Amino acid sequence: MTVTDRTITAPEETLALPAGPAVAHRPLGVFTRPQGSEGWRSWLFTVDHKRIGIMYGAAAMFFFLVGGAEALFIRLQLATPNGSVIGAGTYNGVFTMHGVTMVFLVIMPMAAAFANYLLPLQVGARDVAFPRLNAFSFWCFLAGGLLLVSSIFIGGWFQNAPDGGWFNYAPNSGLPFSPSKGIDFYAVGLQITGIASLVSSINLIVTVLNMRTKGMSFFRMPVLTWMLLITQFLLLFAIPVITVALFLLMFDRLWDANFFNVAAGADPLLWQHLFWIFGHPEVYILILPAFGIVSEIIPTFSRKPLFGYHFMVASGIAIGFMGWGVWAHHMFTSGIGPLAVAAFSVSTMFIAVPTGVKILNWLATMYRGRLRFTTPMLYAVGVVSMFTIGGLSGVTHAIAPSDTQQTDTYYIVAHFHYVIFGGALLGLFGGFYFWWPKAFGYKLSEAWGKASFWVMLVGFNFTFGPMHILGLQGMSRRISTYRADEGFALWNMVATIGSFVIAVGVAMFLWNVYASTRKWQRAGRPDVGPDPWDARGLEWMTASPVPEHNFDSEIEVERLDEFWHRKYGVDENHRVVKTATAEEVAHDGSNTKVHLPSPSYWPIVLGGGILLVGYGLIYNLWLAAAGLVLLVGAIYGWILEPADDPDAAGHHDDHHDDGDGHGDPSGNGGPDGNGESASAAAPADTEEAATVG
Amino acid sequence: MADEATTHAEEHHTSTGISNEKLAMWVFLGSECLLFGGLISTYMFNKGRIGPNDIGPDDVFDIPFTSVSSFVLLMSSLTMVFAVSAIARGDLRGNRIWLATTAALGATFVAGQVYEFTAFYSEGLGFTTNLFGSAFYALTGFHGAHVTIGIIMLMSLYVMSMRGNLGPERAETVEIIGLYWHFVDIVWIVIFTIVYLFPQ
Amino acid sequence: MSRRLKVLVWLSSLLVIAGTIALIVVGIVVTDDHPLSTLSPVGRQGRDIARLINPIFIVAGVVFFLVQGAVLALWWRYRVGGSETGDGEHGYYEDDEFPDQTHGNDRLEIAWTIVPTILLAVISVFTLVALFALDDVDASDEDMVVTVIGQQWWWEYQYHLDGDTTTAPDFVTANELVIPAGVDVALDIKSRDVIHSFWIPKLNGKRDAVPGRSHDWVIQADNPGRYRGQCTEFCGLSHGYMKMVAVALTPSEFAQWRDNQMTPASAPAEGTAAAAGWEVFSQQCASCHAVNGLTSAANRGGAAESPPDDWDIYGEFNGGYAGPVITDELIAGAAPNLTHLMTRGTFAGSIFDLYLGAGDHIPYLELANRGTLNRGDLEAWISNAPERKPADADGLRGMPARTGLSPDDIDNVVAFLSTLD
Amino acid sequence: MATVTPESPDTAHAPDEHAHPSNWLYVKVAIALALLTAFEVFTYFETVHGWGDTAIIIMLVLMMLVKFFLVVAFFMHLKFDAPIFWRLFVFGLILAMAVYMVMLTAFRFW
Ligand code: HEA
Ligand code: HEA
Ligand code: HEC
Ligand code: CUA
Ligand SMILES: [Cu+2]
Repeated sequence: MTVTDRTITAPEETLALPAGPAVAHRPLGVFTRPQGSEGWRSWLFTVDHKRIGIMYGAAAMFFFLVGGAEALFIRLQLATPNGSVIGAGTYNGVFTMHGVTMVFLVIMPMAAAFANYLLPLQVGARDVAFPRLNAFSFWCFLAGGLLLVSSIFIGGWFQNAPDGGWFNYAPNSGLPFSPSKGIDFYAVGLQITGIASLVSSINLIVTVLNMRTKGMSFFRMPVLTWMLLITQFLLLFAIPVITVALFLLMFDRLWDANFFNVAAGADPLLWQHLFWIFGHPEVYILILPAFGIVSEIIPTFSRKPLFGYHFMVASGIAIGFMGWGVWAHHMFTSGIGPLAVAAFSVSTMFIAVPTGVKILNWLATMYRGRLRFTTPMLYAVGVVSMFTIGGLSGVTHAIAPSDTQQTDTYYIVAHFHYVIFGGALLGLFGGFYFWWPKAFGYKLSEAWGKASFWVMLVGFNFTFGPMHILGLQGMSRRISTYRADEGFALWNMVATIGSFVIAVGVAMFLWNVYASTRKWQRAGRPDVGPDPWDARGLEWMTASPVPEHNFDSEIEVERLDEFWHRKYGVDENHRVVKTATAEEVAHDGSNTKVHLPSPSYWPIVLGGGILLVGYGLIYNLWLAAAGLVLLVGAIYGWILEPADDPDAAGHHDDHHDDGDGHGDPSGNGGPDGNGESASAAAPADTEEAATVG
Repeated sequence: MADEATTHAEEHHTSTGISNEKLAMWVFLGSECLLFGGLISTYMFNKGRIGPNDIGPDDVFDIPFTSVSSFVLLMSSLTMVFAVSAIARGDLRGNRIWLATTAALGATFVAGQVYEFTAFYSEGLGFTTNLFGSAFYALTGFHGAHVTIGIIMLMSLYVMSMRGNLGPERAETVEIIGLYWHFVDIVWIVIFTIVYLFPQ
Repeated sequence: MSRRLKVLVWLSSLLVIAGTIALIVVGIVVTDDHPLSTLSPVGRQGRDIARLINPIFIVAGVVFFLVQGAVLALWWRYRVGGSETGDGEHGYYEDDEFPDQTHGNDRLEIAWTIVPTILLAVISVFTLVALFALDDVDASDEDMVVTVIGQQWWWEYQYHLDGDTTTAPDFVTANELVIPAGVDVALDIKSRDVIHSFWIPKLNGKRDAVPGRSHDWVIQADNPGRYRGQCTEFCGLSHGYMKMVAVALTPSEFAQWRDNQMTPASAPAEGTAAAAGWEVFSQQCASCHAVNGLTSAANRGGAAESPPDDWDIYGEFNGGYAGPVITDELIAGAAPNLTHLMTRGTFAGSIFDLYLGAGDHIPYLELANRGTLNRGDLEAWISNAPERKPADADGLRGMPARTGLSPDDIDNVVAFLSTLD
Repeated sequence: MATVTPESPDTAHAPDEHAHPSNWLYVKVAIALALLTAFEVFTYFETVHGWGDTAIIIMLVLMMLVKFFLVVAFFMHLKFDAPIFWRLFVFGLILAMAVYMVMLTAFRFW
């Protein structure tokens, strides 16, 4: 990552080859681009980063209910000793799907929702670097998610669901030990969501590096942008590692390879290493976006700038780096040898340092602030408080000798729910409340919001707090039941009740969405204005909901928190005074002449092709072949589709920004660079576009 | 980008002055390092985990043959840069010739690999035979798939050029595909050394 | 909100927080004598671990209270009351009151980077010391080594009294690991199929049983007693039902137990129910279960006299891979050696008690004589094991159902099993 | 914001020798690559086996790295191109090497 406080300027000797105007292809029948921005079709074919962001959010919410329902089944089964709500077989499927769903289909896409929606806005861009690829990322993610979740139903209730746990250790994941299709769904489904994450990370990295508005140097970017950027780098480098692992697993299961076949001499620890080399950066992929969100919310509601901006950025980068050197702390008891254990134990501990810097800087931001405990602020402060608990238990795991007692007990389960639920999820929920008015033009009800926060928080602590005790009392993870005389009954019952309290809290959130929307509609859709919270980032400098073209004109940034500084100045006594209202500063979205990328049929078709290939790999290679045909067809459609559709309303063109296809059926190869690849310099304008077709 | 509607005719620029596509390709190649790194380490880790009487690297490798096909792939990188510099000079015909040559060299390499695979198979080394077999075919096959995709992309460029859609203004497209091609080549440099030449 | 309501909300949330903390503390204190508790170690290794972690819990507790205290204090001190400014449409702060716009303080930043670093550096020194100390095994080559083999979903113990794990063991038992109290016992942990983890929380932390590898581990119990354990690595369907027990005996009792284990079983007297049971057993059960002296040695995982070809399931793996693995199948086909079934207190992955209400009341060596057999569970197990403990339908793992046996057959088999003491 | 915009199409037609290494340079690089490969293959045959495996491996790795960086620097233009590419790519490369070497070390592979 490049960290310089200046805009990178290409050196004089740069070899930038000319990237001239794209040749406007003549539309060939189906190859015209879809039109219109109304109705459900416009969502299917949209390439607008904001709509894609919203769809990511909605999909993640849906999967959250699925994963949450699974969690409730776990808790019901464990509520009492010798539980028999669901049997051992179903239980294994349920907790595996719970983990997989929550990690890959809830937290990651929810973070992607914010990344998609906010990154371009925060750097003042019109859209992401490759809008069509962005749409493809979403559909590809959805394909992988639906494939995974469908395993619950196919061939009977949880008969073919993955049942090896989310980290799916070999050789238990091998065909002899797990003969159902479950692990195939796991291997294929996660490869598909992996492609989605990888493509999207490339897209967003390029967006941040390349699409920043005038004056938006790296150290003028909001901390959320930074954290999302670091997250994308982590994804960029971590996804390939799990892809390798999944590949090997898939080869073993589908084509009889020997990678995890112990009888042939394989060492099953290979899987563990590969999984956790991915897996540990992954947990920071889960948390860093929430850290970014918290870093936006707390200053806003403290009425102060973020304390120690540079240190916040640096600590995020440090976490990103250090996250690569600690993976074997998940393997302290695997038998990797005392030296390796010692090294990883020590490296793990020191991750507490940059994380602590973050916690303390948030507290320092609040110090002497004027704290308004709005719903987003409640969530943000909830993160500070709850994440710390999970972080501290994390440090106790890092003490390797002690971890031999803790590992694979509920003490670990407590740890990671505190960091994931108490950190990532609370942060993301706070983000929902905070940016809801930006995305939809009205606020969610504060009363319901606060109530549901407290219900969730209390339920959360009652669910996961007791798990610390259970773990230290010796309750193992992933057991479908326990004996009555082991003494785990009390706290399990408390945890189960707590989980239902969380469910009530979640239901209150959903109700809030429904009720607030209704109320707003009934009231004749009043305008919240661009800046309902008196906030700081560029995203507030345009109308709410954000118009399709984001900003009416290019913003020139001169400092950190540009928008805030345009609203406030300092008088001779160094007191802050309001110099302008948000409405005066912000764009009103009236410029309808901004060129926008045209919608496209192909991203969703490509996603469908991948879905078919996925099912085909699991069930029938002919189906996979059909999927491949569809996939290749979609790629050619993508390449050949006209850059612009002159008939489309709103003078869409895509500025040839997203030409870069990815002619790679395996999903791992390189972009084919065909299509309207030559882009950035395309002097496309209406006149020229009008001559096309 | 948030250009004034009235000024959209001005040139589009990026913060770094680099085109999005080229940046994206380099970012992507950075990520590919971890992909191939994983496969190569898997190979290194597993190649020796076979029985004393099992078929192993020494039993199948035909170094002279593989050296030749490696050389072919290496030289395809040279022809690729020729293609790029031809189009940069505006020499469309030269560009086409070099693109075709590169694709042909690549295809020769892939053909060599197919031959090698069949030869190994007939000597008794299958994908499922032992860990060496699985790891070897997975790694080299994966690389071969990358080369194949590269060939398809080169041929697509060729067709585009024939149809007049690949003028000098799109030299960067050729360059970007060239980057991919060279990357696949350097991966083979590593594979050739580690897989074939390292003393077993 | 009115002022009183606000106070009420504050009070009740404080109450919730205080209540939770109190509950947790009480919970830990009240429930400390859990059979699997990690907080009340009774062995050297377990104690060393506890000695290391307890101060760290305290450090973590201090950080916890500092951070939570800071959050609450900042909240209380700097919040802007809801009544001062409304839920306004535009902008929350109607007032012009701005706090100082501090942007940061480098000294502070450095301080809170360095202080935790130092703290952690100290902790890591203690960690490393403890880590390498725990790795020291105080058992010489001459001493007994127990090869612990995990498989779906029970544990086998092969006793090598001379400490040489490359030769056939002196005797084999299952699920209950019997050790002499007061001395370090060296374990050599392996697996026949997938990864398991061996864990007797009161004695030591856990160590994974990884197929293809052999892991050294040591346990030690200060006093005689029965200590429960649980397989802690997810190992498929019945992972939750894969438990074990470590039984520590006084050295003399241990010698007695050991000598008994080494005596083969003798055929039951003609004409008794046990003899009829042996008939059934030899047809229905002996294909898997070995009873030394009675069944042939061909049983997998079975007899002591002459080990089957694949005895050493993965060759010798000390310190890494050393050559190919020759085994016909990795799926656990092995079954517990039943030669001295009646000397165990539990069976089937230690999920059932073999004797009713035996608890600790009956000395371990007296179980077979004085205990009341838990017929209900045993008979149910014999006639339909998968119903009592989930196993794979394919019958490759776990004990298959023997629903064809008549009640009489079962009575007889139990009578036969009762002779195995 | 952007200070450099890509050249416009008209300048693209002008041969920009100043930025492009000449084809002759490429040929020289290719010759170097070919020679290195030849020498690599040479080590495989008996003649140098007397040197011992470690020495051969070290030599091979060195030659491999030289080849690798020749291609990257010249054919992929990294030597002449914007430094950001260099950083992005090398970051991935080094990360990959570090992570997988640590993994193999943990396996006591070496
Ligand atoms: C959001 C995800 C997330 C995050 C952020 C973390 C953060 C951390 N995790 Fe956690 N972890 C998981 C998700 C996460 N983890 C998951 C999902 C698992 C289980 C996987 C599975 O097995 O299924 C796991 C498991 C796990 C293990 C393996 C346990 C085992 O299975 O045996 C370990 C061991 O070291 C560990 C350690 C840590 C540490 C040290 C941190 C640190 O980053 C925490 C740092 C934060 C703080 C310490 C608090 C704030 C700091 C201060 C206030 C400063 C002062 C503090 C000190 C001086 C101590 N985690
Ligand atoms: C990533 C985020 C994440 C989140 C948010 C959660 C949320 C929850 N998790 Fe966790 N969990 C994991 C990640 C997560 N989990 C992982 C990675 C594992 C390890 C898996 C493994 O071992 O392989 C795990 C494992 C795990 C276990 C251990 C299982 C075992 O080891 O045997 C338990 C046990 O209680 C549990 C409980 C819960 C509960 C009660 C919630 C609650 O917070 C959930 C709250 C949400 C709801 C209650 C949803 C609301 C639902 C409704 C309102 C009804 C909706 C109904 C429909 C419309 C369908 N989880
Ligand atoms: C196909 C193999 C097989 C057959 C046949 C078989 N068993 Fe088993 N038996 C097992 C396995 C495997 C276990 C361990 C199961 C577990 O604990 O999950 C077991 C466990 C037991 C146990 C508990 C042992 C202990 O120490 O925990 C008893 C008792 C037992 N079997 C008796 C019998 C009897 C009696 C028969 C015949 C009627 C029989 N078995 C037939 C495989 C078999
Ligand atoms: Cu064996 Cu879990
Ligand atoms: Cu981790």
